[in-house]
Amino acid sequence: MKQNFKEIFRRMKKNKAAMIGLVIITLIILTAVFADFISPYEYGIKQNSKERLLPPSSTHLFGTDGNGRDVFTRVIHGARTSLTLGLVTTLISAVGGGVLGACAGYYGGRLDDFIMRVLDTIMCIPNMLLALSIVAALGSGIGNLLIAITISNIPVFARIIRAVVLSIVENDYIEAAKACGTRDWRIIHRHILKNAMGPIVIQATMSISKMILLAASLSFLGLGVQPPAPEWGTMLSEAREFMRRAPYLMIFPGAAIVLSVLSLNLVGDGLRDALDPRLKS
Amino acid sequence: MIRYVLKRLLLMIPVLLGVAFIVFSVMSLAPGDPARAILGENATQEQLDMLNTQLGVDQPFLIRFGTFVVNVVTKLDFGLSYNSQRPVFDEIFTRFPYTLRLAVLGVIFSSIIGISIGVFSAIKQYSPFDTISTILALFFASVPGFWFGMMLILLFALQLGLLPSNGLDTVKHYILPTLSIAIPYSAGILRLTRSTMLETVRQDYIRTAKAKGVTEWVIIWKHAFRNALLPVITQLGNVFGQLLGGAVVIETVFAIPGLGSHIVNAIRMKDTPVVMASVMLLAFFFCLVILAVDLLYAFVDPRIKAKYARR
Amino acid sequence: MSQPLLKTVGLKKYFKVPGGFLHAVDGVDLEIPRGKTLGVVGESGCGKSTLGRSVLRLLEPTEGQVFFHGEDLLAYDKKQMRQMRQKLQIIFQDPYSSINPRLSVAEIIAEPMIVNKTFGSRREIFARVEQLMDTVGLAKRLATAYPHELDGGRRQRIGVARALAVNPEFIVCDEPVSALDVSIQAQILNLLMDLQRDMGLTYMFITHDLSVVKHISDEIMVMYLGRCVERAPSRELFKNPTHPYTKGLLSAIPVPDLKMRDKTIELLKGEVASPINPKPGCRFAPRCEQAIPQCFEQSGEMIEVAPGHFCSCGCKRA
Amino acid sequence: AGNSEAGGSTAAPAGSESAAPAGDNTPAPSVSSGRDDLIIAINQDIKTFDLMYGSGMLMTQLGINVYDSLLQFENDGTPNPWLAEKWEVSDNGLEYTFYLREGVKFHNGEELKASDVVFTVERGRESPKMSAICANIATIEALDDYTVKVVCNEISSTFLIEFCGEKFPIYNQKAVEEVENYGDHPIGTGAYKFVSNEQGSKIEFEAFDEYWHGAPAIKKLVYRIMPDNFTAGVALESGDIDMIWATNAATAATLEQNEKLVLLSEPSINVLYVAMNTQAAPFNDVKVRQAVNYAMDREMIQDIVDEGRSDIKDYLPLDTMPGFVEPKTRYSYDLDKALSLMEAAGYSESNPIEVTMLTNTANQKLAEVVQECLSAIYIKANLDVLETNTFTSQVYTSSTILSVSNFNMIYNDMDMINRFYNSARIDLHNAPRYSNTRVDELLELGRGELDVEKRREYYGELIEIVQEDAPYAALSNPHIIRAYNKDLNVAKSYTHGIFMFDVSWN
Amino acid sequence: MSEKLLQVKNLEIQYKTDLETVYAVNGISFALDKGETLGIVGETGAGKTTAALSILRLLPEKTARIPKGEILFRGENLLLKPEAEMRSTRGEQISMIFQDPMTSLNPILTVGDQIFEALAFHNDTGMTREQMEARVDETLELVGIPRSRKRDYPHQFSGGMKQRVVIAIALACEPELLIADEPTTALDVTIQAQVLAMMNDLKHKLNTAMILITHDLGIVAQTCDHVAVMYAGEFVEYGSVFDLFTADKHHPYTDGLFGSIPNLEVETDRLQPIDGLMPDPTDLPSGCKFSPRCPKCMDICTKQKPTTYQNGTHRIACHLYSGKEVEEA
Ligand SMILES: Nc1ncnc2c1ncn2[C@@H]1O[C@H](COP(=O)(O)OP(=O)(O)OP(=O)(O)O)[C@@H](O)[C@H]1O
Ligand SMILES: Nc1ncnc2c1ncn2[C@@H]1O[C@H](COP(=O)(O)OP(=O)(O)OP(=O)(O)O)[C@@H](O)[C@H]1O
Ligand SMILES: [Mg+2]
Ligand SMILES: [Mg+2]
Repeated sequence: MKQNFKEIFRRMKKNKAAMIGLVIITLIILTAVFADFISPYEYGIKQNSKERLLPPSSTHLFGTDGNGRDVFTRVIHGARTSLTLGLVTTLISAVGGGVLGACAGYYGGRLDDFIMRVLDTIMCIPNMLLALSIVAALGSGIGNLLIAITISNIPVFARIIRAVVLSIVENDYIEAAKACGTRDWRIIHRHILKNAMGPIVIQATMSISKMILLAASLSFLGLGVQPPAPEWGTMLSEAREFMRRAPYLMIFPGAAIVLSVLSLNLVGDGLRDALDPRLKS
Repeated sequence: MIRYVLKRLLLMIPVLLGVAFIVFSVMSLAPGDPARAILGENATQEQLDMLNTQLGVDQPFLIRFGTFVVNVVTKLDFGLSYNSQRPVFDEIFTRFPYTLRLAVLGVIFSSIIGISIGVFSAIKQYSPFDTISTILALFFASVPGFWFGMMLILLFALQLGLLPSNGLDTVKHYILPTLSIAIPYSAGILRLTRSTMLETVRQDYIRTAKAKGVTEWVIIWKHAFRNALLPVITQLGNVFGQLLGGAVVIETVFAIPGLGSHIVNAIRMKDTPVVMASVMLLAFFFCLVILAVDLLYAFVDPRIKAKYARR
Repeated sequence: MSQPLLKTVGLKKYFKVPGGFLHAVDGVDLEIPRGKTLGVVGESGCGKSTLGRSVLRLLEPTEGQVFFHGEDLLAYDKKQMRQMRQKLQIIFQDPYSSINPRLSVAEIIAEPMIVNKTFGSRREIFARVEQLMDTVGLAKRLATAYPHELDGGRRQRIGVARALAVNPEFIVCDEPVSALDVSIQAQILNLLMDLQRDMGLTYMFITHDLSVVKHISDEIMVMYLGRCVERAPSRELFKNPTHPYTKGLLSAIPVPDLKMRDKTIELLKGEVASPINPKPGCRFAPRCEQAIPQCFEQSGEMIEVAPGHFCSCGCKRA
Repeated sequence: AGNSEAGGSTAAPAGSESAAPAGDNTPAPSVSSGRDDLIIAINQDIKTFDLMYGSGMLMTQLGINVYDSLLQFENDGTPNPWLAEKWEVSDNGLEYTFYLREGVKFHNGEELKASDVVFTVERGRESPKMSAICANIATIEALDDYTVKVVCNEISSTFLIEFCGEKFPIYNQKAVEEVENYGDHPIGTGAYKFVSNEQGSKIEFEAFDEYWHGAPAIKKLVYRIMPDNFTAGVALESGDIDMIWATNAATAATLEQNEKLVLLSEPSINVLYVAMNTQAAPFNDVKVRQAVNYAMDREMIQDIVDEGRSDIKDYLPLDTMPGFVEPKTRYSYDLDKALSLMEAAGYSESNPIEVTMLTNTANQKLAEVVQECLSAIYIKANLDVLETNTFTSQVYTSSTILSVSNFNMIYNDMDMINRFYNSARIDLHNAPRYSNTRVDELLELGRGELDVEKRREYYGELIEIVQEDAPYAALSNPHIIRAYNKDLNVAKSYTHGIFMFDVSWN
Repeated sequence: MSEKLLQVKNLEIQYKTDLETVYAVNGISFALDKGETLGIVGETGAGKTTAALSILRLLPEKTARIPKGEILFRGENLLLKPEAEMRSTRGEQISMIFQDPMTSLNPILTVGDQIFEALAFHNDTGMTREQMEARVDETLELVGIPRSRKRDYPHQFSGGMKQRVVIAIALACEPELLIADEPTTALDVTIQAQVLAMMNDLKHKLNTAMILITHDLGIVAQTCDHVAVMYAGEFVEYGSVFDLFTADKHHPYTDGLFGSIPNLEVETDRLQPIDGLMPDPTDLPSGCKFSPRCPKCMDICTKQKPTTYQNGTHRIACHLYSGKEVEEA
């Protein structure tokens, strides 16, 4: 396994775009981790009615928001919530969707029908509504937001993974594994999911941005992360009010999202290629 | 083929029932009662009780669900909106056309933009065009819809005064909302088109076509693109489904009386009949869209058609 | 006569397909003595692979029995079968799709041992992997390589090593050399024969390449549309083909010999009949030039035309 | 309580004398700008035009175009004659006699009769919204076509406001009985006839030429539904619409820059507050509650939450409420005092308070500021932002310790605060679960008293107690902000809306 | 002697990727006349397909380079032709049957369409639609598929039939040169026999020149006039079929190939495969490229490029035979 990581990284190093992405996202993550040391102001609560809506300057790198808070500080701290949100929901829904999709694809038949109909059902309920209902049912808060977003995302993964699995089970190595008496779960995770990694990774990186944005649209509806914890999506929605007076309020969290998404996608593309030992160069 | 369609239509029943059950239970489990939402902050307890009894929300869950299903199945009656006391379907059907039109336009434009650019950047893989379009796509995939809508409004409605900023009265009114929907979605379609095209142009039959001396254009659109279409159609189906119920933000920003924002309001007001009916309607359409997508597969790919025919 | 290692009686495998039942294997009886090779030849789609898989219970047979060491495999429950699997292995045609591309060579070969918990420690497993790689002729340095870095021949060796990992007694070789070019094909065939000699393995060797099958088999079974049409010791079959299909098959082999150059080959005419709900009668009858009306009504029984040489052709019988 | 009160019968004859109704200056119908239509943005749909089944400010606004009530109240609570030309209150304060204006026409051509008023009350008894008001009405009868007599169960100082104000529009019996789907085809005596309602999109009215008050200058009235303030702002600036019925401070700040627009910023009936659960730790300690009151930086709240467009408040009732007495106990931002109170209560840096603070989506920003203010006095308030509906169902339960929200003072009378302090309202409106027998008593007394001085006495005592006990920390009274085209003449605006016949083009 | 139909001179082809350069074809030369068949045999990865694709200029644009060599078709150098002209050459004058019939047909177009397309793009004579349809029917029947099946899709055909469709496409415009890249590898013997017989027939009928790439010496013996044995991008041996099957001198690699096939006539206990594996095409050995595997390897072989021995049409590139030496063309 150690070998594998090294190997994957070695392959990824050759992909310039992926490396740039990796550097950027690492920087963003480091910023998030060390936010307390980096940020010039105490985060979150510190508000100041005298310093509202100041444009970017040397004291306030990204300006201040409607509550007189330093936007730079909030963007840095927002990375925590937003990235966690994007990554955790993606991870859980990828795993959940992965397992469901893999089972549906691998066993086929009735189980397949059942799983897919259930997922259809969830998919039939529009994303936003599902999230809204769950948040309405369980109350808002980041935990429930996570659940909501995750559930709405599971069918998407499941569908894609099922399709991939269907093509993988055609391979003889699955049969070879069966011939050795390998148990089903081992076949699924070691032989099937491992080979479905490419599409999963790509879907996952795309999904991270979708999740952050879904959280943002939920904050647009007032269902986002609990304040004052800054979160990029919510910051964007809050900045909406000041769109015309203080456009920079939107630019910085927006740029943070775009940058993370861009770099994550670059990394995702690179990772997909690197994970696939078959791809040359 | 017809048998297949019938079977699929039949399979919609459990799905719709499932949707109904889930939404109904969520609506019942959610805290807050509709009477409070309707009567507002200042209501007294008597008023609340009175209204709740009138609305029938004090009955046990299963009975309410049962009644709901029976009414829907036997009379296609979704009841009255708690909130407005109007028949739910009247309310929905005044709004649904807007949503449907926007969704259709959104899908059309996002596919036109996404597919054409996607195909082109696949052909010119690694060219500056490809790089730029990929970056732009990722950019548009990561800006929230409302931002885009608001920028368009500021630019075209306020600064230039070219286009109206709200409502859907004339053709002109459709331009900005359609763009705000289409562009972010086209980003996803673009990426998908690009990757499937890259996959397809590597296939042997493309080489066969080239060896026949077929022109580039025909190879791209007739041979490669049609084969790359399947995943793109799936994606378009998903987009369509999402747009049917999900363009809430765009509806709000452009003051469009669509279904999305109506449902959101209904959820907030705990207006179960409205939520039920709208989601069921959406689910119904979504199922139809999925079915249409599957039938479109058959139209595009004769192998799939053969599979359906045999079922 | 000693007990055969593997024996099937009336083995059938039908697939339920939209048009009805596809008779992929339709009543095959065979016996393979220990340490011998049975070659199975036949047109593409005639059910060779299905037969191989049914024998190993990778597909559940519809009907019939499979005796291994005289015991009916089909009567085993899941757990017993899982244990039994160590004795029965398979090597696939396609060295590309039969090897998990995400695992390294060592991992692939170790996999059956890990699954069956044959060896306790990692070290033991690794030692065994090295030994196996040596046996099949893979250099040790390839242990950490990934399949895509290897050519078809080496990949096929991995397939062989994987099959050997659990010390099987019987191996189904499902066209193990069809995808390889002649020189590599020769290397693999030599390897298989060496292993048989050294370890007393028993093979069921599926192929449609007749020169290969002749070289490796002790006995050959010719299949047509799910049925065995002719079975004979390999030299006898080539010397004295009896069934019209076998004849057609043999004459179709291009021989690297200029003498045959201007000789016109007798081509089999017509397409293979559908295996879905086949009509009664000899399956080959629609393409058979010597077919008589009886052939369309009644399917032939296997008759011993020479010692150990069985043929099902109705006209011979008449 | 034998005397008839000042705003009652004494004012009534004055009203009845003048043929021209109460509005100080009736705008002369003008034709100068050539336009006689008006497009107004409102932020949500109207669920039903049957006012007995709807709620909200917006409903009232649309309602007063279509319907009239018996009386018309000034912002300070002064009643003016409206459909009732005059009214009398019996000496025991339980019987009211209303004399209706003659010749008032409903939109369907019917004339307003006393029977319509009776019908309205009878119908109101059935409706969830009016039933509470009607519950106090023992009998109502039409003495003749233009005289109605109402007998109350008990004396209520708010009876006039509740029963005669814009919240109690007069329906036409025939219309309700004959029109199918009445909720979508309202018929009243108001200045505008309902034309159509395109749900979610627009609502159209046309001037009622036979309006008893004179035909309005604006002939065609359109309400466009624009849920988003930004959109409405852009639409107003680009001339798509002529007026925004109510916008928010942030949008107002942008619109302010535009010289072609007028911003009308007026005190609303909305009060922002913090409510502390007086029955549970730590807010069962009065010192802590007072400390919270002192810790509120109300100026910051004014700046951040309302961009300065609000009035700072440290007590709940509105100054305009009849019976209002300015409290002596006041709270201004004084961190030292707050800290010493906290320390006296046993809290310190090392022994802080940690609580969950509920709020609803509309007040999130406010809550964030409050949160910060609290953090200065060792209170760590974890915000829980809920959907408005969910919030309402949770905030009055005993498990809620701290909440931030707003009230609409829908009745302009001191009795309005009854619901905030009365122990009988615990679990319903009394979020702090405040219970004080003297306060309960005083609330009853004030409500049952029609004499103004007496009421001021009761409420004066009451307000000192509740200020001292501090179950709430009142924060501010945000303004209602209307924005409209400069060419538009808005003669008068009420806290409950604008009468559109007061509006005309220059 | 009149001008040859196809002349390939000293062709070299490389695949350049970021990391490495694959030397796929390293200077091959041959000529072909009308009606002649050239067989190319050799191990996997020897560069057979690459060489064939280069004639049609179908090599992947991004990676493939042709640093040296000429491909003269009727005297014209195809490598210098503009793409548009090349397009009209493809299919009309030179066409190709690809390695795998299963994937060479577009799954979503009817077979009729796919044949029709080839005609439509080379419609110099101004055939009407009907005429072209008629020609499609004719071509289909030529390869033994009833015309009624032209509206069918590829998945409705068996492997052998698909291969025949591929051949029909290649033959639709009656090309002067047909390149068949392992046309039967994916088929079983009975169908292989049918396909080969048919191609032979057609060749005689239309007098088409053909390049036949295969692993199977049996097929070579049955169908080819000339044979080239390819190893690591070079022709190690070239000659008529008779040279190859009857001459006594052979390149050691050719010997190895023959030794590898199980012989139906002769009983052998063990096959005699060539030891070792193909050299890494990114890093070819110096001197003779076969030297590391050659059982008769001499000192000189590892150092010096082999000389060419020529006997009539028979050429062998090996140090073993330094009799009649000629310079490479
Ligand atoms: N899972 C399945 N479901 C339905 N039909 C099947 C299945 N597997 C095989 N068949 C059918 O059974 C028949 C025999 O297939 P099988 O793979 O055994 O043939 P084969 O002789 O191995 O052919 P080949 O030489 O091409 O490998 C074929 O007609 C095939 O289409
Ligand atoms: N597109 C490509 N990019 C890089 N290298 C390639 C490419 N195509 C082929 N090669 C390499 O070029 C060499 C020659 O390949 P080619 O396909 O011509 O061999 P071949 O003789 O046709 O083999 P086979 O018998 O397997 O078809 C091989 O080493 C192969 O790996
Ligand atoms: Mg097979
Ligand atoms: Mg090749």
